[in-house]
Amino acid sequence: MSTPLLSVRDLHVSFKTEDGVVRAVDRLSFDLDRGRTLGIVGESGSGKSVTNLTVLGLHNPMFTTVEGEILLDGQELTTARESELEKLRGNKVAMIFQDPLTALSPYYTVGRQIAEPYMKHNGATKKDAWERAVEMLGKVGIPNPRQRAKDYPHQFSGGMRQRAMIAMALICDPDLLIADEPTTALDVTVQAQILDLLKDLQREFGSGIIFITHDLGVIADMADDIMVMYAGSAVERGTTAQVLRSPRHPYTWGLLNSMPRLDSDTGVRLSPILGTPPSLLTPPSGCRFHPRCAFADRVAGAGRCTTERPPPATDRASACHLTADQKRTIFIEEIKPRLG
Amino acid sequence: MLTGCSKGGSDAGDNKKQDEQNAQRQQASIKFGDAADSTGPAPAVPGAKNGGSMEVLQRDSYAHLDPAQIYVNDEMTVAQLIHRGLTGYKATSNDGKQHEVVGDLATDSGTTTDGGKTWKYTLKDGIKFADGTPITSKDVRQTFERLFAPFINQGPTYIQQWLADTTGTGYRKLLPDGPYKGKHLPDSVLSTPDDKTIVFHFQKPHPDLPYALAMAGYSVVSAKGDTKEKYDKKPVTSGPYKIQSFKSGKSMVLVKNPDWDPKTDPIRHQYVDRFNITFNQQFEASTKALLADSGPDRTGISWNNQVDAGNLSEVLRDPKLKSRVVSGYQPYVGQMNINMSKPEMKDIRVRQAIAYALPVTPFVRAYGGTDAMEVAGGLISPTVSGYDPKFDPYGKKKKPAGDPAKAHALLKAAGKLNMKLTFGYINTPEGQQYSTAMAAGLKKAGFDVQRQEIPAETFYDQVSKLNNTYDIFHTAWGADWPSASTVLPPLYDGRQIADGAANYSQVNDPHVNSEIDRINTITDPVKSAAEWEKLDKYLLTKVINEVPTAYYKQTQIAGSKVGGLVYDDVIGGVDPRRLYIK
Amino acid sequence: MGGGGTTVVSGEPGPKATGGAPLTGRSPGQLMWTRFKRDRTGVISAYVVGFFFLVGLLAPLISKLYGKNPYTVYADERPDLFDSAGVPVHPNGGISGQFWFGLEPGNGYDVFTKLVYGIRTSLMISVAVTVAVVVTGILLGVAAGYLGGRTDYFIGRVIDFLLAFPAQLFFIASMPVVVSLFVSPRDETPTYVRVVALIIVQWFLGWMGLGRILRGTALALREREFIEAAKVSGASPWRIIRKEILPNIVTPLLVQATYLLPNFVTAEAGLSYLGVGIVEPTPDWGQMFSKASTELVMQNDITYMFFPGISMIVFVVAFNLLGDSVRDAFDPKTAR
Amino acid sequence: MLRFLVRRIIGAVVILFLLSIVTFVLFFGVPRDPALLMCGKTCNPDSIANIHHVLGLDKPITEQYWIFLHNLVAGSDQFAQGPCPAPCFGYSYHTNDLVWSTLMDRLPTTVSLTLGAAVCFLVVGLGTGLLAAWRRGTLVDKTATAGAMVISSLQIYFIGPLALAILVYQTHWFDKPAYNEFTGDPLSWFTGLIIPWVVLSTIFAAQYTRMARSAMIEQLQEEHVRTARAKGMSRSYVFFRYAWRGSLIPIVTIFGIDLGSLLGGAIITEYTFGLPGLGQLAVQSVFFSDLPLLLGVMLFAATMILVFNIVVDATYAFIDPRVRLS
Repeated sequence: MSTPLLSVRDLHVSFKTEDGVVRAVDRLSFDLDRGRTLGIVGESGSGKSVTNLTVLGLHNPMFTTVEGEILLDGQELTTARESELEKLRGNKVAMIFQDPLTALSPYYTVGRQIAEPYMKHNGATKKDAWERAVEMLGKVGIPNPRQRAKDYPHQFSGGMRQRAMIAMALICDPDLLIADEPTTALDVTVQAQILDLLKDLQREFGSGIIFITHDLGVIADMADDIMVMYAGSAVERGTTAQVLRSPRHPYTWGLLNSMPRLDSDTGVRLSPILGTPPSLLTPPSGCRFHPRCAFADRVAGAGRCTTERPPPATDRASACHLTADQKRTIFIEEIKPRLG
Repeated sequence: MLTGCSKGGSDAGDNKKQDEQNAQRQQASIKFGDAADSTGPAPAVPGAKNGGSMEVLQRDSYAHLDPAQIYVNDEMTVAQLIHRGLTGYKATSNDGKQHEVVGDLATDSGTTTDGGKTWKYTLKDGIKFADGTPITSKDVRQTFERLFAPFINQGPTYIQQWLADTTGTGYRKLLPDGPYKGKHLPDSVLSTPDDKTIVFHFQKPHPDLPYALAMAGYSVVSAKGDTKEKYDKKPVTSGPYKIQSFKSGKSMVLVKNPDWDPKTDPIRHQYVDRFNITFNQQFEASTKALLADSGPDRTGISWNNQVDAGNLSEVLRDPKLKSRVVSGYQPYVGQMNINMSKPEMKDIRVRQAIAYALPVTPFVRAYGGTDAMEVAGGLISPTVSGYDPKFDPYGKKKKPAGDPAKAHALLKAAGKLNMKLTFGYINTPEGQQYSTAMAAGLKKAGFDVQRQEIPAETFYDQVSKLNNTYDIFHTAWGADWPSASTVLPPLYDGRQIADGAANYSQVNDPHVNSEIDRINTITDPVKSAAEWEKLDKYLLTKVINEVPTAYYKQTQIAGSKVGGLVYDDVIGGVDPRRLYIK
Repeated sequence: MGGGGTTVVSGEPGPKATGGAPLTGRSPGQLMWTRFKRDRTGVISAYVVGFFFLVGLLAPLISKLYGKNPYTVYADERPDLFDSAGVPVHPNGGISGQFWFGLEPGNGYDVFTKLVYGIRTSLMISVAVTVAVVVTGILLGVAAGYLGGRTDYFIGRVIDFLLAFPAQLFFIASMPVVVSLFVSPRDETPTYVRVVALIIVQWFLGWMGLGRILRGTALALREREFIEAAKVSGASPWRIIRKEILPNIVTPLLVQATYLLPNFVTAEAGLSYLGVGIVEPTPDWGQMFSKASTELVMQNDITYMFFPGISMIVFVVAFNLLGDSVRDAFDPKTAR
Repeated sequence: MLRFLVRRIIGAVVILFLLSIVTFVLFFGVPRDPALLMCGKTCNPDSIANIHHVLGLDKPITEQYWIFLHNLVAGSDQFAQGPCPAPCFGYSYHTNDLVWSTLMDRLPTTVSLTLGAAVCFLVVGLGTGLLAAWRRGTLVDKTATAGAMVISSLQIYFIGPLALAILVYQTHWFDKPAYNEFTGDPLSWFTGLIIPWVVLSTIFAAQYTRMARSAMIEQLQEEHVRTARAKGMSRSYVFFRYAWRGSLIPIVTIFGIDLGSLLGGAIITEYTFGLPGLGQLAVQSVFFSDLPLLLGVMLFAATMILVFNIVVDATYAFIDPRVRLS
């Protein structure tokens, strides 16, 4: 077995703010192999986006502290110099953002914005880069790409903009593609098209994909593996089938429980569990999830959840004090029936 | 650290010696010259040389060049070089203090046989306008007739009033359209029997006509070249210099007028080839440039700019500058008018109280201290015949800040303590400053002072309205010629009281009126000066309708290569006619 | 039983300031207050600003304790302290134990009391203008935004028109006119006339910015559910404006007002500086600047300039910092 | 574009028309009679009535206004002082000069003052603002931000006289500011205006520093800027291309407003330094109740404001492709 494409080990990310230190990512580890897709699921503020910005080195070094390892193809990124990171970004690692309207600059043509990284990383001339951009636009399914490349983002529809974003991300044939909720802002039919496009392109380019979403429906369609994040940490990891069929963390159960029965209203963001996400400034003691957890009282040893932090999730071992048996029984007896 | 500390005091000295100097200054009375005095050329200025061009730094551009519209100092100064009148002042000493009135275009200062009712003037030979045409009695007739036209509204009105025998602007009825619609003044008023002779016929004696004719406002206008309103920007000149170019607000160039014949002119010289006048030079700028004395500024001068208040004390006290600096009095006297038409002011004790209470220091202070203003005693300025330096009726020279105790007692005796006193003040920074301090002084004496601002540019029109609401207000009056006949009669003749007239205090005292009539008929200017001085004292001790505040002074500076620098008392500034380049 | 609960629409954090309907038990006002109290710069600024207002308010008391008033002409009372042009003869503008801030060149007023009273005059005028502008801004802005249609169009055009005015020039041109509307013939033009004129003139061209902002706010609020609900339930427009709209514009209003007030202070001082505002002997900040710009002062007594100058800088800086803090307290997302 | 311009110009003309009416009416509220001004030393009711007639002030106000409008558009030969070609504001009551040529005379002073200062404050202000944004959070940023905060709270009527007092009156290092024509003597043009430029641009520079910094910081938080970084563009490239481009809109807007109102007369600056520009002319025209001049200056100043409004809006189209002018 070769080294994984991306390997994150014991990552801690914290921000200094006026109100104190925010622990945005805590004890996070995961791997991603080439050609595979890792889905990261979690609520807003669970640290999924921060993790990926850190991979790209796009955090603000003035206010952010990063500890741990991020290895891309064996290269350590947390300590890499800015110039080295610049060479990687858009080249080896590319990113697709959630809202294609705000993620594209309104002041430059779509073609130019797509061509820029190609010029930068491949030293191509303006003309060559433009040709390549047009080609990429065609590849992501924009009709009449030579004409449309000259358009500005506001002249594109939402789906076309996301296609353009994808074209921009893939123009340098990246090894790793990070897609941060790429379909959330789109309507359902367009969403399906974009997902198909991503899958096709992954097949063609062979990239590893990190797919961030809070939509379990989407992730079921896209991901090979799933990591569920809560309050900056991974609470459960496994293959897509494992996590969706036999989830082992109360939080995952909550997520599944709140999924719409019919694949209709997937565009709506769901906050599946009672209560509000915890403040990362002053996180709850013990298990971060315990204030919202309906099963904390079943854990052996009274109040363990409020005092002791469960170990981070490893392969199929979720970050919960419930025993493996309890997890299985509760899921089968209490959760599954309600999923229908 | 230079910002935090200021040294204190403005270096303005207090000239205690002033009175002594003034005592020595026996204002020689002016005589009317005969044909011999009036014959050109003018006596040469010692050491004068021909040639060169002089830089003249002026603050205000000339708004008027038409003689009939000229009544302000700057324009009157330049008029000395470009315009000529029937008479003019000839300096009989080289210090600018002694003068006589002589014939300029006329052969003498005028002859009268009936005590000043009829005056006859004869034009010299060889006098020409700058366009080469000879000056005839026709031009003189045009000069006076056009004064009656409606568009002439800025200049002096003495002679018009004398001719029409009216006061105010009633004179316009004599010839409503001027000479422009074919009508002329009848021979009974102004006759020009031949090309050389002009005769003025007045109803009443006007022994001052030679003085009046010397005013720039009565300089000759070309009949042929009279372009009415447009004459104001492009006049036909007659003096030793003509206008080569004039850019309003920017610059003016004067060059020699070849048609001017020195033999016809007993007053003027033509030493300098060219005057380059630049406008918009503020006092500080011109002073600084002339002090620096480098480049073209070495031949630089300003005819009308004073040394600015900031540099004044330094300039006056630097012995090295002595030869480049001249100082003198302007013809103005500041005075606080007491509005005699107000019932509250009828009580002489109230007026006395005002006179004693009024601090004059605020006025002196506001205009730059004792270098620029001198506490006044009487109403007659040091430049006018009849000035008495010892006269000080209210003790202002000893107690310039007023005598509130004495005033308070007077007011109490009159039973008018806390009476309302409306003080109309001119709305300038200086006016605001001195009026507030004056009001504070008057308040101490027991007056309830109400200050009322009056916009600066209409100040005189407001206070000269008969039904104005002000009890007191400060004005300044300058003699039009160096005789108190242009001070006391216009200001204090009770029969002159009218809207817009200069009898601001609306004083109507029978004795004053009859004395004015009497002195006005005295044809000997020396004798009349003494009589005017007596009337001045009567007004200030018996009538008390005015409180004199200050005599205006000024100091001027020139570059080191400017010769013939003299402060002329009649012009009230540097005499431009005597200048030359060293 | 299970961990599932009802789904709550998250994302946009709900109506931001829904009047007195707090979600967490603390009203937006209280939240703002807590945030503000934590902001040290803001608190210090507030104290400084408060100090100025206190000085203005207590000016008569202060000068009574100090034993002088700003109207005494010391140049005539104490001629030994001045030369004939009215410049204090002692260095540093005549500062002494008796005259803490020295004496004013010219008539020799006491600078300390003059400054204290000057602050009083300037602040009084500016507060009045601010109040007038706020009231006008509310009336016209909310009317335009809420009523829409023709009213909105008309008010919008009026705002456009007034914004094209060369404001300062207009102030100068109209001050004498407005003053003349009040003048009584026999008495001194009372200070209040000039004060009122300054207020009117500045108000006339001062309300448009605020009006526009409030129009925008009202326009946005009009489309919101709770207003719709109020409309459906048959509330009168006046009631809706009073009960629903007004409480919701307090935030932009307070923020804008803190920015406006120092602007009015400096604008008023500018007019007095140009000689069309408050004139001698009424003490006024701007009038002191006008005095400070005379040649007499620039040449001889530079010390004098610093008293109005420094005090105004401190005031304006403090007020602007306060404005920033107020804004941040209401809207913590904005970048500093 | 053309339609946009035409529409905006028509709008501007309407506003100017209304403004001229307001000024006209305002002037007739002035408690001063321009005739008194022209009347000279020997004034009385007759001569005042006469001047009223000559100036046409005895006609009803509506007729006077109509004459004013007519002259403005078509010019007039009716003036005693001489012909008055369009745009004819008549002749000044005070100086008897043609108002239009007086305006054009004074314009170079104001333009020199404004443009010189604008160059200074744009370079210094934007430079400092960009630097502060680039080094956000550092000591440089904090110093620049605090300094700009204090300096932007300064007033010309304080630092102007202060600069004069120190540089001119106390140390005599500089001459009193004055306007000299550039074509006549470029050096004295420069030295004469240096103090006003510095004083005027100091305050503006501080304001532009604040503005540029906050605009840049706002832009740098935009998602498209993050996208650009994510595709490997360098920090400086993103800063100067992406963020700067977005910051231009607020900067251009404020700059247009500032330039327009300054070109109509930098009143306090010109007054403080005694520069004979439009601002000083405006003050004079008010103090002398010089209606033709006042109207001229007022309309000129308003025109400047309106023209720069249009220019700013037109500039948006170049900066931001989303804006279409119609």
